[in-house]
Amino acid sequence: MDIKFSKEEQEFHDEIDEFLQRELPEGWADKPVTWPHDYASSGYQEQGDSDLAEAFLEKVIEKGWVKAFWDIGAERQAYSNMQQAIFDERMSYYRAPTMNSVTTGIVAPMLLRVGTKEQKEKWLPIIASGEATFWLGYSEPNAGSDLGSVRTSAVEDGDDYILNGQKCWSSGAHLTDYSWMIVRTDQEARKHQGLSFFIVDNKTPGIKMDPVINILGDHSFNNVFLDDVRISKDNLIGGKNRGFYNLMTALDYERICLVGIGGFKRMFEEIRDYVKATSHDGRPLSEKPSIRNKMARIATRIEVNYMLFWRTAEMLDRGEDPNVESSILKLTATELARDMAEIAMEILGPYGQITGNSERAPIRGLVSRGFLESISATIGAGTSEVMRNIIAQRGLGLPR
Amino acid sequence: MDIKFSKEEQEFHDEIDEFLQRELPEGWADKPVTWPHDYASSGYQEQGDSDLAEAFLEKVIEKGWVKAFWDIGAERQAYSNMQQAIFDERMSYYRAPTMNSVTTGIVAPMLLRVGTKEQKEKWLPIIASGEATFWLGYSEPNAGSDLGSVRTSAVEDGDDYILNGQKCWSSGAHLTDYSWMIVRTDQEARKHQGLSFFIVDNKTPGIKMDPVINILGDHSFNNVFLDDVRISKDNLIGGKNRGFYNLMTALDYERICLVGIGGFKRMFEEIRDYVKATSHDGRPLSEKPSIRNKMARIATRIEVNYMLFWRTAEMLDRGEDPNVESSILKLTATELARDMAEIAMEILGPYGQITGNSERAPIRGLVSRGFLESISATIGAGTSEVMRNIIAQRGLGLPR
Amino acid sequence: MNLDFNEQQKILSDSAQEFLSKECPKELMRQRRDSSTEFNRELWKKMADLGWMGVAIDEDYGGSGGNFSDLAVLLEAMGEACLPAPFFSTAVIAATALQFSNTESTKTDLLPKIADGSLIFSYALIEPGNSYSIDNIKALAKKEGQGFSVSGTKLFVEYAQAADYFLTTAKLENNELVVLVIKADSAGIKIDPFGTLDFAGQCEVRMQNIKVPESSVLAIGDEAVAMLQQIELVSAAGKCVEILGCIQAVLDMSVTYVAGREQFGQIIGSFQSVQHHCANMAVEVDSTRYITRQAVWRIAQGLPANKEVAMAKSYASSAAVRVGKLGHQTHGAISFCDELDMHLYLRRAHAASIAFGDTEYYLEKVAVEIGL
Amino acid sequence: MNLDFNEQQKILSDSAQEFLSKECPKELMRQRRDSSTEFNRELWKKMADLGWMGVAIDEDYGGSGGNFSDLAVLLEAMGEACLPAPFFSTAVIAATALQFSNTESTKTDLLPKIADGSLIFSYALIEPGNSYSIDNIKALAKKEGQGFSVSGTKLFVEYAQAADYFLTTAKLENNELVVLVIKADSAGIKIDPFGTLDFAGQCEVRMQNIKVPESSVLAIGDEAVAMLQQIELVSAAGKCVEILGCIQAVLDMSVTYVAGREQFGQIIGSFQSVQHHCANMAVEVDSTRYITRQAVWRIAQGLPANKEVAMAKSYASSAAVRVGKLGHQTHGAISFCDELDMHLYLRRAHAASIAFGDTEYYLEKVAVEIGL
Repeated sequence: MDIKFSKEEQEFHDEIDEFLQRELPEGWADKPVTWPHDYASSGYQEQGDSDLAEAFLEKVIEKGWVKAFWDIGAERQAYSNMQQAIFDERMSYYRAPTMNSVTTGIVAPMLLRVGTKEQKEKWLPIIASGEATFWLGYSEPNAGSDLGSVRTSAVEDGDDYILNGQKCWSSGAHLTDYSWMIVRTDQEARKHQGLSFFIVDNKTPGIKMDPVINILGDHSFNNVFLDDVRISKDNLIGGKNRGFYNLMTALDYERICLVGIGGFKRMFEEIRDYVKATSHDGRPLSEKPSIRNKMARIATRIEVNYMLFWRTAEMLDRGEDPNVESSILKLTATELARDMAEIAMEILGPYGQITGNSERAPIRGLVSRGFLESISATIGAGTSEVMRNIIAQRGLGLPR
Repeated sequence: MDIKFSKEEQEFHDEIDEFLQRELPEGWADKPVTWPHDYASSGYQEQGDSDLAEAFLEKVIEKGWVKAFWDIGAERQAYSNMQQAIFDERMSYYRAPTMNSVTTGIVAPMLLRVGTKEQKEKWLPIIASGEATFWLGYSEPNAGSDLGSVRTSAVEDGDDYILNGQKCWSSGAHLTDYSWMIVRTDQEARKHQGLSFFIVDNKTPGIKMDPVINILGDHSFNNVFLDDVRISKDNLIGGKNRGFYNLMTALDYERICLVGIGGFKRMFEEIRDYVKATSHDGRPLSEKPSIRNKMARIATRIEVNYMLFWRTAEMLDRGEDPNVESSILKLTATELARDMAEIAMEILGPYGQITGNSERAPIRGLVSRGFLESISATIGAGTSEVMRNIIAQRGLGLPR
Repeated sequence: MNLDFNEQQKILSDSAQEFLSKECPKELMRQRRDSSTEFNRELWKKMADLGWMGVAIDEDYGGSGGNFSDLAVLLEAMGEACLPAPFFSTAVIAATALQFSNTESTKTDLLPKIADGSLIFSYALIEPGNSYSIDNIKALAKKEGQGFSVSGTKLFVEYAQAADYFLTTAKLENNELVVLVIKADSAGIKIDPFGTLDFAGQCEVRMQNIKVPESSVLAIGDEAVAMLQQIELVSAAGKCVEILGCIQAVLDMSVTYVAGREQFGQIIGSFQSVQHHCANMAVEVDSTRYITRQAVWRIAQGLPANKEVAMAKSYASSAAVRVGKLGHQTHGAISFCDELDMHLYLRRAHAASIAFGDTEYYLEKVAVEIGL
Repeated sequence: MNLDFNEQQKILSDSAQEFLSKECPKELMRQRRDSSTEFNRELWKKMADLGWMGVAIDEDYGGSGGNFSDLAVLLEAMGEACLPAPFFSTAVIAATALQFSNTESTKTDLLPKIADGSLIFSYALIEPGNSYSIDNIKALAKKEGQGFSVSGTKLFVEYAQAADYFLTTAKLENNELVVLVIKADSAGIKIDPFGTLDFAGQCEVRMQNIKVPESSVLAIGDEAVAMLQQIELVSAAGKCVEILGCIQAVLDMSVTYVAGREQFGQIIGSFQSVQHHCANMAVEVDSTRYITRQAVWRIAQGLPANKEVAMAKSYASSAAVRVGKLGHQTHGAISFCDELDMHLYLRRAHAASIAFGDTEYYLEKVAVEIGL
């Protein structure tokens, strides 16, 4: 037992921290951002921000951090999962612009794990350079929680596959370059056994994207229609009809990489500073016992989630499969995201309802935004109910 | 809409109230009692109490209140369900000794509803006089939540039935005279279709009762074994193989008659008086914001349960079937019983753990007792999970 | 005892639901989001023609002389329909204040115009840094000639940009509280809308030396305090009813959805976790319904209702968010899309849950009422 | 970073679990219920032979010089086994106090006897009307000759009737706090047992003019305060570990039961509501495990641990009751019978949850630690 960073980990942590303090644009963390662990991100509000973010990311790429996470020659990770976790924690704490986390947190490690040598050599460098970003082509109108019911079909045609079907809830599809898509390659096989993964270029003829506006009024989702989309067999990743098996691993990665654990701490600190600085009815909010109690509960749950976060990294480094543990993390972190928003709303009283486009909005309207955004947390990437099923069935061995 | 007692109801209420204040033994409500809505009652602790209770009940019977609930000649209820509810509320508020509520609240109305004229004439008078008291012969080792799986068999033999099998969790069987028992009269029929109700005298040869000690150390449950128990066909109630159908109605009655709604108010008032009179660390408990908040939440939920309680009485008086509504009442009241105990324990801190056999025990140890007793509340007479199933399936029409 | 609507209320309820389901599509809420300055005046006119604004106004002042229970029937239907219109501020708050007042000339002037739908009222009661308490009011009403000069800043003023009048509070120079009505087009009024979750177009209203006649004052001193207490009582109960309408709609939508949607080869409404979510919603809705009806009925009967309202509002306010969120959870991803109406209910239910006092505010009132 | 037991701790954990599963049947708890004056001294002897009492005592004082992490391994196994013995008061609390003290003669005298199992300690820290705070202590230690005369009343004294010594607190006449050890057989001590949920034989201990030598004083003034803070820190973390053992056992029992029991023609463990209860228990157990390990590890390393312990104890204390109750609910009626062990765990977990500060007490400490 050694519940602190090793010397090497601490140095890595400090290096990132110093880099972020130095390189992030002035006041970056105070720009309106999204609530921790939401699935509602929709790019930057202002063009200027987007440019700043790109300039910053150039520096991250230059630093070699993105590329360094995998050692392409040796076909393995170059940094430990703990180091990646430390990187994610610091980046999310500073609300730094990140490489698309679907790309670096799911697609890259999946390629590393199940891609061919050629596929790794083709995709990993352009992922590392930021040239290739991805969206997840999982959900369909009749395949939400039940991804075994995916119907989008891929039919062999010479050296190609022809794809037809529809994907939905496609977060950020319009902001990225490629899809990491699961489709049905065997129509005859039993439901879970005929699926495969493809990398699909958004620009391929036959692809049409319709925006879907979320409850915040933002365009984050898309309906994506595939009409005779022709894809080279080289883009089939991880073996034909091995898709559902690979999906299980990809979902583990997803549950870990989307946590953004540092964001919880940052958001909490902002709320804490606000209740210290603000009085209602002539009394500092921070002196109200009910508020002290609520804040302490949230702080404690954040700490619990930190521990559960480090645990999954440790397991990965030991070569273990954190299937259940990542589900526990996903469940607790997303429930916390919701509860933190609700509790912050309770603390702010009538002021909580003011949205970010007003000067009167506490903490730049983040709390009212979070109240809505956090709804997506316990639904996206597997509902809390599905997480509990996994914990009970795979973790505790109860019958399906 | 008229959310107060009618003139007639108010007079009835006041008459009971005055009677109770006059006739109850001095300090009766301060004797150690059980937690609201528990299923752990195990008779009186001291013989003296038991005698006082019997003397008091004589007066209730003299008053005609028990008998008056049904008009045997007219084969109908003599008092409205609202009046019965008022009676129950006052009796439970004063923690008055009651006629066994299984007998007056379930068996009597069931006889009135599905008994023959002869059966009514035979049983109702001796129920009214207190000579016949009943226990519920429902659960079996493999039929708990799933009462359709009852296996105890009744086989015709001339004018009799021969019963064989086992009943369990038989609350108070050792304290009463008869069983209101559901058994299987058709071995061939589908699970729910071969059941029937019998009245079974505890003294019938072939009946053996083994005590089961509950977690409070009390003898409240029994295992009852039936070995070639011969029962007259006259004791079959409500039609052969109509048992499961009748059970549904009997369960509705049970959910309503076991609430003891007044007990919640009484218990709450005792806790309230205690927090007003007691200081910890030099400060009255009643001044602590967290305690004020918790007490207010409990008071509000008690009020909600009162409303839900009156509602079921109203529905019965309108001739409606409060199947879902009684399940809602049972669910909310028993969850409240648990939460009130847990919250009271939180309020009392280290003092909450002291049990009733010590002078240091707050409120005569009722809270620590309730902490354990209330465990039975959300399990007995249908678990909270079964209640939610009923509400969803029968109330909202969702598929089984 | 009778917990249910009487025949007349049933008819009113049915007709209100029918009218609003036809005349008040959810697009009206989305229009408010996109432009919060105006609301649908046509619908307002039709509601006025139905006599809704005057339901609880005395016949002497142009109303139909019903009581608060009747008004509550409408508010429940409006909650269920997510009506975006200044009905609450006009027909509940302003009507309550004016009927409570002794300033006869103003009553005779304004109440009939409320009843016939020709006047829109808003209310401006909360000041920056304050919440629900009426202590610490900083707005000042200085005696000036026959009238007053009023200055101050108020927040959370709904439909301010559409209102003809504001009902507001101020302190006199002798520190007595006053409640007054102020014309929205008075010189010196500045209105800044700020965005809120419920699209109600809430505004910050700054008043600088607004000249008002003496007749604008509806109540002074103890009477003003009593009036504000009555407004709070009635408004809190009214908001409970609105919440009830909202969460009933959320439950209905959810049950319909889960009974139709399939996943894993099964109707999702057959999954026990989904059923239990729905059952929990149903319990909350029923609980809110009856605890609210008791509060409403007591107000309508003129009986003391502080405890009952405090219990109702503390319960309903927390049920509002619990049910709203459960509605989203049972719907899954589709509930995160603007196209589904679910979020409109959550927005409305949340706004109602904090209006005129949130859960904690009323729990403390309950604590006092139960003798703590 | 490494969140798991090291090799040596794994071996200790396995052997402790094995030993206790054999030597500590639940009947010992039921014996305590029926007679709370004594406990199983044979088992105590065996534990002492295994060196358990001295695990965290310096080698100089007869222990094996391990740290608090090692001791915690044992406490977890004891929680899992519901061990009814004064191990916590002796090997955790008294050993901590003595090792913290500078009263060398008393250390040299008592620590080796704790380590070899020949002394039983209890602690007497709470006074009537007080809870966890060390303010308001009323017991008085008057200077008398070379020693002190101690009077006062203490509550919640576990295993008082079996103890050789009490660790207790008093005020000097100059109002300074002292921590002292008092022989249980001193003249003037009166012990009244009262029943508590956990069958720990907690007692009220009244001291009237107990004569104690100067060497009984382990700490005075600021040092006494510091010692009590250290005791609270260590004990709170230790109780978290005990809770962890308890709730792990509750989860294991529940999963085994629901995987075997049939109702409605199905294994009840296949019902989603039962599965979700179990999943929620598993989440609580894991959460408690890691937040607790962090606190324990920091204490073992001598690092500042106030925040980590406050977080762990506030979390574990509420998880204790939540998991305990879920264990009962998943078992149904059988869990309400004495014959099932479930209630023993609830009793133990609850006692641990309030010992040395309950959820609210530690949440306020967390609030201070996070800068509020």
